[in-house]
Amino acid sequence: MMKIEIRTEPFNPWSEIESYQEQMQKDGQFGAMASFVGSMRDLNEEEQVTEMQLEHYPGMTEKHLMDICTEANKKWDLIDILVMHRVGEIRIGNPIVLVCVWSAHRAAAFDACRFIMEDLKSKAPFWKQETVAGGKRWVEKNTSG
Amino acid sequence: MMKIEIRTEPFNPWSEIESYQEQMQKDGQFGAMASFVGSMRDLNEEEQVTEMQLEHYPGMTEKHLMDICTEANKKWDLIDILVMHRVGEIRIGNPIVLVCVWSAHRAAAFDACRFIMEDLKSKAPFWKQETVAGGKRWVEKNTSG
Amino acid sequence: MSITVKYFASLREILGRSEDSLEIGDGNITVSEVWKQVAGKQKSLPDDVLTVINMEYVKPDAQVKDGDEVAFFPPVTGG
Amino acid sequence: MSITVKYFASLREILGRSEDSLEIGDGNITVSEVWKQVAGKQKSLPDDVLTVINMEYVKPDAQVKDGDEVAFFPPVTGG
Repeated sequence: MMKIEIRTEPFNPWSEIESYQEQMQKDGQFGAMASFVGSMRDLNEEEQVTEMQLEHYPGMTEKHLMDICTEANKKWDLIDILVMHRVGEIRIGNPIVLVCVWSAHRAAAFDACRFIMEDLKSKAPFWKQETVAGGKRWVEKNTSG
Repeated sequence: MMKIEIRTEPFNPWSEIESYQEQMQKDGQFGAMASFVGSMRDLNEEEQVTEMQLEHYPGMTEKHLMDICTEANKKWDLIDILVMHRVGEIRIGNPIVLVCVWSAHRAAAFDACRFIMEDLKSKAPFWKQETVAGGKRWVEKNTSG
Repeated sequence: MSITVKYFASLREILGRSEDSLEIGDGNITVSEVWKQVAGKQKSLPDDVLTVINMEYVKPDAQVKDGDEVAFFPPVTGG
Repeated sequence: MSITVKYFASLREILGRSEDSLEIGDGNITVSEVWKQVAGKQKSLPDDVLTVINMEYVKPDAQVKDGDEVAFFPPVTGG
């Protein structure tokens, strides 16, 4: 099972996880839940960032994230996966990405959560444009995790 | 910064993370948050489990968790850590443990969260006693993650 | 044959458009040849530009077929 | 010297008590010697029992001092 969602408006990762977990109705089956939330910082490459635009390739983004979650489901014994990603205008402190993985035992949840995040950072078609004092600039590259 | 808490009553990990993060007032500083929640399963060693008692060594538990978080703070560049652990009577699906780590970049949050969980599982003085069809039994050993 | 070509992020800004619809007489064309058509004949595909057909990453020498959606974009920076 | 000795989980159940207060004449005693005092002279410390002085893990041959809190317990199973 998995859910992939691209959001154009701010979201609260904690209430998203909570309500997704509720509708799963798998209480007692999962013993482990590993999650990651990436949020917008006010500093990048030693410059103050005031705003950010997140662009994506509609269709390919969802397809790519679905493919990577399917791969994770094959590699590990997972119960469910929730992936959410913001696009549009992001403000400082806003959650950008949420990856949440449920499994019976902890190793699978930890490994799969990180695997999905690393793939998302290196291959999912999203692009950040930051607003700094000198104007707007495209972020050129993600650092490897 | 860090907070360690032993809870005798059920807790909601998502609202705990949310309210802890709010009072941190570090929005814009952390770009990464990795968390782990361990919950009670209804099955262990192929037997149905209906209830669980969690015993701990008061004082040593808090001290040990504090020590391990201090060690994590030395090993990685972290912003904050929240650790919560249940004791007492646990019901199926109840959260047992929450480890949540905030940092500027994702590798530190992922690594530290897992490091703290592995240490907690192997060294923090907690003991589980399960109720199964045949009566109560002490869980003998945690599997390594 | 007819194909759609999409551009994203900085590449979209450099080219000044987000999409092209191309009619190509020759049925034998690779992704990097599509790039030369849209970016100007003398410009070869930059090393860091990612190449996609129908929402799957492909190598620059991948063959494009009638009806394909081709995309070019810079390194991704999501998450 | 006087020490407190604590037992947890299955060990507490086996010994039938959670705590002992000991008065020891000889000032030179190790954790495993404390175990023999509380568990019965002929019983040596089982390999899987964890040993603690003042809430820190120690080896069974660690010296106990006046006022120390010693603890014995089975492998931990939290998380």
